[in-house]
Amino acid sequence: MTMDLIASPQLLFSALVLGAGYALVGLGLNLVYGTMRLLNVGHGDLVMLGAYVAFWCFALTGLPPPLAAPLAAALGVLLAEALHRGLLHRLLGAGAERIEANSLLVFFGLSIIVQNLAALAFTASPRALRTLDDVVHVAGVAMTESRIVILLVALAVCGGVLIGLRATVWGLAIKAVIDNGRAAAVVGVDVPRVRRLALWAGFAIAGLAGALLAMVEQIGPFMGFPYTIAAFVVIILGGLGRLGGGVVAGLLLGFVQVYGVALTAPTFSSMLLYGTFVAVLLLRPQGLARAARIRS
Amino acid sequence: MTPRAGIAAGAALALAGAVPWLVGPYGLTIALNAAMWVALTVSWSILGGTAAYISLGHVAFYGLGAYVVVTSWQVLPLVVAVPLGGLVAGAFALTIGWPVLRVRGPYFVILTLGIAELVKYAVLNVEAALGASSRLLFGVPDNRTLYLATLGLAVLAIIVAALVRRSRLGAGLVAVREDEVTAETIGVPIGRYKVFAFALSAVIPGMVGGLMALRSAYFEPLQVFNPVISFTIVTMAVVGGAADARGPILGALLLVVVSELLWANAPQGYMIALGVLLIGFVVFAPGGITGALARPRP
Amino acid sequence: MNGLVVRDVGKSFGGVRALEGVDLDVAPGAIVGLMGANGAGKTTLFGVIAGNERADAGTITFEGRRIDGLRPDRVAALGIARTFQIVRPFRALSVRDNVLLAARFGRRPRDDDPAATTAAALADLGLAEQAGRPAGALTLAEQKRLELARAVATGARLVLVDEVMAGLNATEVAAMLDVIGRLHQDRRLTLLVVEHVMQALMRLAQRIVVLHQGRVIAEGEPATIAGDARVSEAYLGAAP
Amino acid sequence: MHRRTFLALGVAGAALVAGAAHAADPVRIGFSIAQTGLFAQAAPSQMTAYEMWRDEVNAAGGLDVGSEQRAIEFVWYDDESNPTKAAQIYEKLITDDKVDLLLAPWGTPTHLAVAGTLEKYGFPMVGNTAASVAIRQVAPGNIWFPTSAIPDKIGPALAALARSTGVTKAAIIANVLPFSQENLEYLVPALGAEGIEVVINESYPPDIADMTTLLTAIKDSGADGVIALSYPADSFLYMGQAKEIGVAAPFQFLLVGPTIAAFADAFGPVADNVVTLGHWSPHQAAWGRAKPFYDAYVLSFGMKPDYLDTALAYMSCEILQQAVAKAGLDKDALRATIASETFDTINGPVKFDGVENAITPTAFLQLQGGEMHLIWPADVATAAYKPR
Repeated sequence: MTMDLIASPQLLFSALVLGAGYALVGLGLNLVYGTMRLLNVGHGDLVMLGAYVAFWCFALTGLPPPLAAPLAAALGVLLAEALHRGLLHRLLGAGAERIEANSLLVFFGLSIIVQNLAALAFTASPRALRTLDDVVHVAGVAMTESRIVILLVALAVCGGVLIGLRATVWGLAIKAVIDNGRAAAVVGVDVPRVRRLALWAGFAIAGLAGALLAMVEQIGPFMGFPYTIAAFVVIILGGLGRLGGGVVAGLLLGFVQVYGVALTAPTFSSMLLYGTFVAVLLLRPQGLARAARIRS
Repeated sequence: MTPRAGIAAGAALALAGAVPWLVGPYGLTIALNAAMWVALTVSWSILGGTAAYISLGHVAFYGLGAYVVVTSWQVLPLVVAVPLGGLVAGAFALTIGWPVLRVRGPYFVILTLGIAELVKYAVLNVEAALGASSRLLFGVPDNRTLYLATLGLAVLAIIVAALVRRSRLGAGLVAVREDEVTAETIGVPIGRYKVFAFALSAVIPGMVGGLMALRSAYFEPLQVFNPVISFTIVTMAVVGGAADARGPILGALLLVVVSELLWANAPQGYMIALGVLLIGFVVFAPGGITGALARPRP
Repeated sequence: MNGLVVRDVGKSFGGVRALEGVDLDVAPGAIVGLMGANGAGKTTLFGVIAGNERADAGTITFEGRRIDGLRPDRVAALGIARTFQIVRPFRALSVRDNVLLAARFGRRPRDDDPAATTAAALADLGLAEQAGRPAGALTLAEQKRLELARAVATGARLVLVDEVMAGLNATEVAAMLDVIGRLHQDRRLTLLVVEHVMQALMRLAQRIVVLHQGRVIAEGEPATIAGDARVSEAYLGAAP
Repeated sequence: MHRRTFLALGVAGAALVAGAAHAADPVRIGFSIAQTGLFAQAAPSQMTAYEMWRDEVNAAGGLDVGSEQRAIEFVWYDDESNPTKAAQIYEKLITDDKVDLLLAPWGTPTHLAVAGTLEKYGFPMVGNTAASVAIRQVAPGNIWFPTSAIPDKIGPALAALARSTGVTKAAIIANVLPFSQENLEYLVPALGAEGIEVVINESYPPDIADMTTLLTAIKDSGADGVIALSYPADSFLYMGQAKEIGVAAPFQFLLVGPTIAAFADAFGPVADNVVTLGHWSPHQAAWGRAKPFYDAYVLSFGMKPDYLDTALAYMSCEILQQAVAKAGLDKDALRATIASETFDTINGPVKFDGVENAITPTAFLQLQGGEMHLIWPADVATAAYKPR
């Protein structure tokens, strides 16, 4: 492809939209992993549920997805609380060395349940909605309104969470728990409450992401799995529990896919994604953020 | 092995070998599934159970073995192609093993998942580049032959896994599971051991993949590189209790039987029931079947 | 010189110099003490000798062979074992299996009767009665002895002993001193001992090396070191 | 607790299967469905056709088996989108459940996997949602494919259509999955034969997340025809991003996707005049059964049928129904009847030559004002082609 194309702001816009989506989905998972060491392989299914919330709100009442997003986030909080009361205290109590394998199993089970319940309730037929699909031209860049909304909301939420972590007491507490739960407890952080808050936030962000992505994706009960994989790739790449690192990694993957395709060929799109991930991990076994941490 | 256990194992093996003459054609397909999952899960446990390196990418080995057999179909006889599939899988594991096994914990889990996806897309691209868009396989062996071959691999996997557990290699891998730094400080060559075990745990899945590709007359890369296969292997091992030699066998057999019963009796809800079952396991038997069996001991 | 020879070893972590120009000799059969305030670089030096860390500069030889840059298992195979200041037992395994693993691996050529070696090491460290218990269930004093038992069972000729007396009460310290003394005599082990408990080190070591901020600042017999002004300054200066 | 859950689910499942039966001695028809896995999103388009057909037949007094009318009862299992599992299921349906008749599973690999089982037991089955040149390699006699969407025919027909609409420069983008690649193989030479220059020919993986580069290149290439050999997910991506970037080629073809109801929901007028693969439309007045089927479907399910898959699935039911009415349930008689008779379907008459449908032509649909019209070939067309 030509150099004109590489320099095109159109590409930049697409890379940002894609990357912001990855960053947002990854951020939710990172909060849950960082504070609790839970491998939530059902994360993408929360995205799916959020997308259905947006779809039904739109189909039944005409409520546009950006306005349904808070509802999807609220559903995420409800599910987080239900999970917390029903299962997590048992899982977290079972000894640290088993948490990762066992949480993998629990969330794999939950994922299967949620997907199939959704299929029973909504059928597996793909759904889609049409909203905000006008194209706006700014400085030679064509942008679909829905994609602008996704970009802005995703960046705002990611930025808000990162700033909130630095600027608020709860944020500092979450950072402390991510860094070292035991030490945080010693200095008086209410670790169970902080974890619960992080779980709420993580699930809410996933639901919200789903509501936004419903504007541009087919919606179906089994749409979540690719988001789960993408979210894990993002947070591992950024360094587990490193929320800022994850956001950077998400954006990076958006750029790798868009610009990588422009520099090579579309057929390498997926290989670029996973290739970057694998290469970075082999060079830096703890993800991108590790090196930055040692320097600081 | 005690004499009693030896007799029991011999009887179980004789019974398993006689299955094609005892059950109908449909029963045979279930037995084939069981043999396949036992072979895969036990192989996985050679590294995953002893050293607790949870590979979520074993489908890469399965898929590579399948791809070798499919691409060499009617060029190489199966007695060559299937072991070759195993060798290719093992060689691949050996090649990526050194760098990959420096990565630990959840990073390793997701790294292996990523590698399997990378291999899947690489094979898809190769297939597209070759213009090999639809591969049909004619004259595949019947299920009886496939079953006996897969059963052989399952038994081989069990023997290899048992030998590994008894060997210095197995002891070293257990040390790795407990504390990698201490392990190498007392003299365990952890790098070599992990890579060797990783390769060993890849060979039989490669051969199993080669055999399973023959169950369907039509080859599609998305099917043999489906990440759900990796998830299922890990699920079976954890349900059985991966740290114990019997765990992966019990986990695989239990899930094959239970999911078959649920599937046949509740077509709408069996996946949901399976999900409930998995969660129930973690809640009520966090150490897997073997962990639960061992618990009464003080 | 046939024992351990460390020459001009340096090591940095992300800009922080943990070791700089360290020279150290440990003669065969000797007990050498290594002293220094927290952060002086003692544990880093152990890590560099045992292969857990890679030195940035300098050479290390043991019995005439270069060992710097070797992996820990290669170093162990040549006859060097270490204990960890913060104990690292294989918690889920029994005490016996902990030691047995060390006996099965450890030095080369391989031990042809690891079970006997294990039994002897457990007996020497007074852990025979605990052999069947999971290592995670031992008291701290017992876990410190397990560290030593494992090191001994590797068949090492040189054992790097890292603060096995820290956190123990007076009786336990006395017992540990006895144990180490006996190990040295009966097994003719060479020992390099890091210890915070000064009294203990003075009694045990024939020679003492003092590290301060990654450098060797003093070296000599215990009595000489005890009177060295730089040493007391380094210690007192470092005290809060 | 597990036991109780298991029993409860078992009872629920049994009740579900039994719910449809109201005759004392129903005809049991077996099939597998891709309820979970890769094909799960596509399978409902087939299942709904089966359900509708069963309900219609039962409401009319049952299936005519030659001598009497008997209610239809389905026996089905989830094949998890796994062809091997599907083959296993058909083995079970035939030997264990001893069903009277079979309907098809979803997808090409699944059909091909099941073909061996049918052959082994000499059990006839009318297929539907399989589309590959590979189906011709299947031994004829027990399986038939009513589809006319076979890549070696699609390629030349599509090239001819493109030529007829005035395309001179074509840009091709293709998914790397088999159906797309098979089409690519036959399309490129056919375009050459029609004198159409291929200015872009790129393949992409099934989970491609962004097409900006591809579509910008297409826009800049001056191609007046875009042929996207796409699957549903990438058809959605194409449509959304082509609008954003402003791909203005008058001829735009998407292989699989636009026939799905959700596609029109997602794009509305944006997708107008997009051309796609399909040989059925409710607007073809010559096919008397077409419009009533469409109306009944919309009434039952509240959405439009998939013009390709739902139509094919329903056709396979019609063929089976008519064959059974003539030959009864005897396998040999049924086999001979399916192989030789002409059947009246929602897609007009169907007659098999070997495993293939010898009558229905390879055809193309165009979305015009939200309606799917046949635009090619001329003898079945329901509307004239419109440029975008």
